[in-house]
Amino acid sequence: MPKVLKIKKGVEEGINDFLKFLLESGKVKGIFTLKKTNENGAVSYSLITHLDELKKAVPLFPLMPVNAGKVLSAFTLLEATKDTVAAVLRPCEIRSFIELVKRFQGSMENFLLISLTCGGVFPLKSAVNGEVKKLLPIYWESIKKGNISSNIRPTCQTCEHFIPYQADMTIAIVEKKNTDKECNIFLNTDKGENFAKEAPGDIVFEEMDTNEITELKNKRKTQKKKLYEELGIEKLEFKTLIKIFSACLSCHACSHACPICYCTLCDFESKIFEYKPSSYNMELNQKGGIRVPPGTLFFHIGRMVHMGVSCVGCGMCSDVCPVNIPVSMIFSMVGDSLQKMFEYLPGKDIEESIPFGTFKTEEFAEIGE
Amino acid sequence: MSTVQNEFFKKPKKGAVLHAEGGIHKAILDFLRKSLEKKCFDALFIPVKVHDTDSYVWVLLKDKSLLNEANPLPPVISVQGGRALSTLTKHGEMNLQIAAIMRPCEIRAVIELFKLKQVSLNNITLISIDCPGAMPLSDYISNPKEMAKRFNNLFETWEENESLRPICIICHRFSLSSLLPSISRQSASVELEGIDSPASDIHIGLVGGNGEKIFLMPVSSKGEEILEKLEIATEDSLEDWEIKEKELRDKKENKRKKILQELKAKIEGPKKFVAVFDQCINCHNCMRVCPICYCRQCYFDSKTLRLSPEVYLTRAKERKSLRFPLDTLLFHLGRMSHMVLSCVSCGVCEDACPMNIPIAQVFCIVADQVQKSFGYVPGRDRREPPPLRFFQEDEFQEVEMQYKKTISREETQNA
Amino acid sequence: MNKEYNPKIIGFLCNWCAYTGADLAGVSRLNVPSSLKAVRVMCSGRVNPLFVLKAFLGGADGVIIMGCHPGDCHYQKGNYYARRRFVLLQKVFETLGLDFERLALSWVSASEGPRFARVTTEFSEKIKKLGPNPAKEEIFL
Amino acid sequence: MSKKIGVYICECGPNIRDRINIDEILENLSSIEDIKVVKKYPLLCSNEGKKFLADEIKNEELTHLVIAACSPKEHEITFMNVCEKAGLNPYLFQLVNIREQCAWIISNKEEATRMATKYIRAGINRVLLHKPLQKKELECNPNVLIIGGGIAGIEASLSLASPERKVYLVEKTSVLGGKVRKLSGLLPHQGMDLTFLQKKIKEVENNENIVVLTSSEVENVRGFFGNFEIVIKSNRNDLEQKEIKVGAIIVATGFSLFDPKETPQYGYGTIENVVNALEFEEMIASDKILLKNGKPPKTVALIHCVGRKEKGYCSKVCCLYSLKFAQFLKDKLSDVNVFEFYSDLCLPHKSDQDYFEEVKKKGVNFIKANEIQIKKSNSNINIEYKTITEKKGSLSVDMVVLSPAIIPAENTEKLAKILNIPLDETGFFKEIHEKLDPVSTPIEGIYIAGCASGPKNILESVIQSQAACGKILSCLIPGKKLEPEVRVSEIVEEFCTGCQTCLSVCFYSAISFDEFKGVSVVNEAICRGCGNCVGSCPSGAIRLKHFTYPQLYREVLEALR
Repeated sequence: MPKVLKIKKGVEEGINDFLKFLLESGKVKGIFTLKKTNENGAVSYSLITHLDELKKAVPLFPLMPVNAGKVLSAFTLLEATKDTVAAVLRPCEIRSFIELVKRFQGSMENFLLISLTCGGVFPLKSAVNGEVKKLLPIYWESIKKGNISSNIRPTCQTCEHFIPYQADMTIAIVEKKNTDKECNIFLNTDKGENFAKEAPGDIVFEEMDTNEITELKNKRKTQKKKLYEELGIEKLEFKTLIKIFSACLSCHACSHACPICYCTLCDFESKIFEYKPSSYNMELNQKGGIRVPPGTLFFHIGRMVHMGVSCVGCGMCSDVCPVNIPVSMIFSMVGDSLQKMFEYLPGKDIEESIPFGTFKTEEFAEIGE
Repeated sequence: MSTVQNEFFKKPKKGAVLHAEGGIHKAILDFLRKSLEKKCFDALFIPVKVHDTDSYVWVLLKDKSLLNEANPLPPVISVQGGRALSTLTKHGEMNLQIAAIMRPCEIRAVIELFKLKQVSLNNITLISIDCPGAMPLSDYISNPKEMAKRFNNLFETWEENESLRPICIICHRFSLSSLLPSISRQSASVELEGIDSPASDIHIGLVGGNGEKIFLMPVSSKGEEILEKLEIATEDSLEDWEIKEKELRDKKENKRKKILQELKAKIEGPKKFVAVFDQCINCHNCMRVCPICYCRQCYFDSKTLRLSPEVYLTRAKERKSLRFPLDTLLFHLGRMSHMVLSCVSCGVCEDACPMNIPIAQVFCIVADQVQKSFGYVPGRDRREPPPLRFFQEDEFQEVEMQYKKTISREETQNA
Repeated sequence: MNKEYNPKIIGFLCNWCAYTGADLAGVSRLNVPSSLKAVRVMCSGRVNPLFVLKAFLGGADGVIIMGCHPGDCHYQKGNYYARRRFVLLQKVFETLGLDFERLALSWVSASEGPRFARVTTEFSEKIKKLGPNPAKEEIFL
Repeated sequence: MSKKIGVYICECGPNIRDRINIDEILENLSSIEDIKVVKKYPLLCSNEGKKFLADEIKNEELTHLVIAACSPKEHEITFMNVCEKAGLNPYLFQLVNIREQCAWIISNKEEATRMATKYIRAGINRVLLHKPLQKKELECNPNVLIIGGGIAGIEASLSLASPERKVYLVEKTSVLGGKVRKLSGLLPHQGMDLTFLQKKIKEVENNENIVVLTSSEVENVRGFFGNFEIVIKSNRNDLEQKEIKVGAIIVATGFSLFDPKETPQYGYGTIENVVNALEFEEMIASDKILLKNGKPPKTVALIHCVGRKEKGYCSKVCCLYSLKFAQFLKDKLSDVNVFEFYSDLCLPHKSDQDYFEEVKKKGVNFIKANEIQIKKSNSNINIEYKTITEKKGSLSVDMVVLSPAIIPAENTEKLAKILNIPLDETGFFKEIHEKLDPVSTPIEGIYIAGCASGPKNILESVIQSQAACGKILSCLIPGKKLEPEVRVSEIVEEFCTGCQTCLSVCFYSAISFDEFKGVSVVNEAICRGCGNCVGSCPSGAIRLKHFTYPQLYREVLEALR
């Protein structure tokens, strides 16, 4: 039976106490977590090293200003951190961090990974007009009821991987009804246990409430179907694709917000894919017209080919799209089918090698015969 | 150094007044269609509506039937025309004569990119239009029909309209005047022989036409030739347009002064300035949609800025906490220093910002100041070199530190 | 579909097996559809999915990758990777509702001239049935 | 300098002339810019043809050459040589195949002509993107490392060693001779004499060009064909290490014997007087065929195929040496009964059949049996078995000789890792092709000989080591430089993100990672130019020379015209 650190306080207060303990006790030198940046509810990731600043920390705040996996990668790109640092991440953020580490874009050494059973986050836009503040109470209400909170990002509404995979600790949220009375932190690893020693609250043995979780999973499954239909992507075809991406500015914001797109210079922004006059001429003669900048669909499908197997469906791409293309929904849909095919769940296991780096001689034998 | 002169030369006194029964859009498209038929051009570069959607994309077209869905002046700026034209021509021109029709701010971006060798204009004829502004991209996306309606009303009244983008409300370069070289070109380095170097070749005036007529005027000699070839007589007076344009410009300039003042007050001082950007998530969209930011790989995205975890931790310890992603402000200020002299205030950066940071307006304030002090109006003149490409020995001496005297005094003391 | 329609098919042929097999088909004067335009690569593993995608969006009615039979790769294992990348792209196509039947992968050894002729003919016929690639006309790609 | 392309269409006798309208093509092409000349010629691969081309290149001062003729498989090299002689970089040339894959497969002449035009246009547009590639020359080290001092290794050392070629013979035991040295003798019908081995070992020891390193093992191998760097560790003490440089490696690590203990039904190790073949060989050699109690055996059972089922392959040599044992027993001990329990007889060589008959005549009993169970019964050993006709039988003997399967030598896996060469499913080293290329491995410059690649008799082992030597002697010639492939991959450093995907897909370990720069690096001497890394790189940071993206995509574009 798993060990749980139980703090007799509301979950938000409780986790802050725990973080305070980590920093005070000197068990960690710094804490990566969300911090208020202003009063209308904008938050940003910060590496907090001092208790005063920790007061402004809002680890569970339902916004994702940037995928923290990308942040941790930037933090450890040159080398692993020598001092221990705690990081509070959402499951999809840990997964993207792991995918990046697999690609040598960072190191997990000396990190204490704290995650939560994730209730999803609101679209970034809702932080702009302070709307998010109004939404918060509703959010926690619906989480207590084990429902999908309305107004959270479509991607989150349909996410089935809200239980973290490789976290040392998991803050129980979605499957706990009494989040406003107690804060339950599951200690998944020995590392987690060590760090929880002498922490406020008491260690108990408790199972995670699996029914609640499976229930929510199912709710999200059904929501997925619903949203696919609403967006008209459940049954795609060439014409609909053109339609969906018609508004694309080829600003490539999606790929730059994507934690998996780690390339220094994206293949699709390199000189090699820039049209030369001859290519324009040819296409113009063939079709009588050509869209400029060209290659919108090529970029998006090409990007799927590059990162689809590792897409964790974190939803950042949709959040930053200036023309509201449901990028994330489409990419995670493609990602799902690719990942099923390769029996690969991105970010689940650091040991599992990326489908491109390996193969099985016996697989897909029917193809090519 | 002397400030910008507001007189312009070679502003066409006469042009062709075309009647627009079917609305100005139709009139413009008819003109363009004709120019294709008469083989003045082999192809047009113009925004076209993607079939059964409300999105406009730039299309290089030969096939006239595509003109039916084209819109020379769509309600929004999706991709900035300058950026579009540079993707089309940066690797050299095609063996085609192309006419590109754009908003003034887009034309000016084209000219800046032309100076930066990102656009080739050899086979390109630039046609500019009076611009009533554009709708915010996100508003349009969420409610295209309504926004389109509001936009089209503008053509009669030309009254500024709150649903326009803020940057458009204060735009005083909506017409030809911003596309003509000034007499005192502030360049020592270029010789002025045959100074036929306006930004656009043909201009289409709409102001003062009340949506019933359009004013077609040749600007460059190239433009003249084309109109001749089209057998369009340019004998009509342009007075209606001229007067209304001037009137509107003055009105807008006043408004602009007022609003910029208020805005300035809002952002001045480090605290306020930081507050403006504190929501920035470092997505760099502003840079990616910006026509002037033409670098394949932005310096601020390059890994050269990466440091080791220790450095970050020490930095964090010094200020009790360190925000990630890092250096958001460095990025904006850095980008500013790179492109602000060429900033044409087209506002696409603001349109693209997922956090609704009034970035175009902030850049506009700075651009105003900097460009004034260099007497530079980006994109008004094909031959005017970017200010940092040359210098004059006697300029800006006022900024030099006056240390000589003090030193000499000490010297005398020592003596 | 009218008889005249002769699809445009791109074939990426690996130098050691498929390309030699194709030559053999020629030497033995077999009938190979004129719709196929062969592009020689050293190994099917060289074929980046983006090639295929670009060819497809460029208006190719069909794209076929041909390499050595599994286990016979001149470079040991290249074709296994080729296969992975192929199924990946095919899956993406399938999920996006693009006709993935326009993409094919086939193993042809240096001695299999007849197989080369058969595979290419069958594929060409299949493409004819599918008709022209919609991407050919589309200007808003 | 402006480009001057020469396009030459070969009529190939009637082959192309009759099936393609060459003149029409010449017509179409002449319009293309950059083209200096377009000509046809009866037979370009003929000596006159080659001379004609050479002159054209010189006189027309061509910068690029396109030849439309047969398959590159036929004459690419031929024409590349012509270019080189005529002073044109051979990689600024493109051979367009309008014969095999055009003229010969399309019966309709118009169609074929259209197709040919397309191919040639593609060729022209491609060649414009070609870069001149420079041949590289590598100094190579003629010395050879031979791993394993058995008969195969010894044979190889002797055939390779010469004043300008040092041979390093590494043997992990303290003596040379391998398993053969343990044998009592060869097969009688092959001439019993084993002293040849001693002679050869002497020769090796006296040969100043052979460095014998006994009680040593290969610890690490770096480099590539022509330039391997080897670390050899003494297994007497770990600190004793030796660095040597060689150009090629022969793996002759031989075999081990299957341990009959794994198949308890044979009672090996538990029942007295149950011995394995090698132990019995020693008995014969020392001329002491005795039971534990010192008495000579009265009834001896020779059991074949011990571990064959478990291993799944026939070990080839057991049948014959079991016959040898039988003959020995019969000759040395009067009134001994010998029983051969076999399941299939393997008598591969021409003289073997007679030998078998001869032994049979001596009164040896052959029992085709399976499901053999060996049990202790008071003073004797009891053998229960089932004949192929499912008849149960049992037999009481006082000595049992087992013929265990031949299995890979221990540490074979470790060595395979060190050398980066594959093993097959049976655990032996894998040849590139069992029949057509039996001594080569995927790694150029590393060869296998003898039982390292599977059960073999002495004859076959010797043949193999001589074959391996042949390979080496023919390509690793002292003083001669190596010309590695030039159409190889190269990393574009500014695009490389350091994800190291390429490392994981390269079978030749030609790519390494530069920790300092944080980018991958291709060792052009090892790279074979398959381009698998290019296909795998998401950042487009790898370029395969002569098969670059623009070059290939150009061909695709032309095809879609």
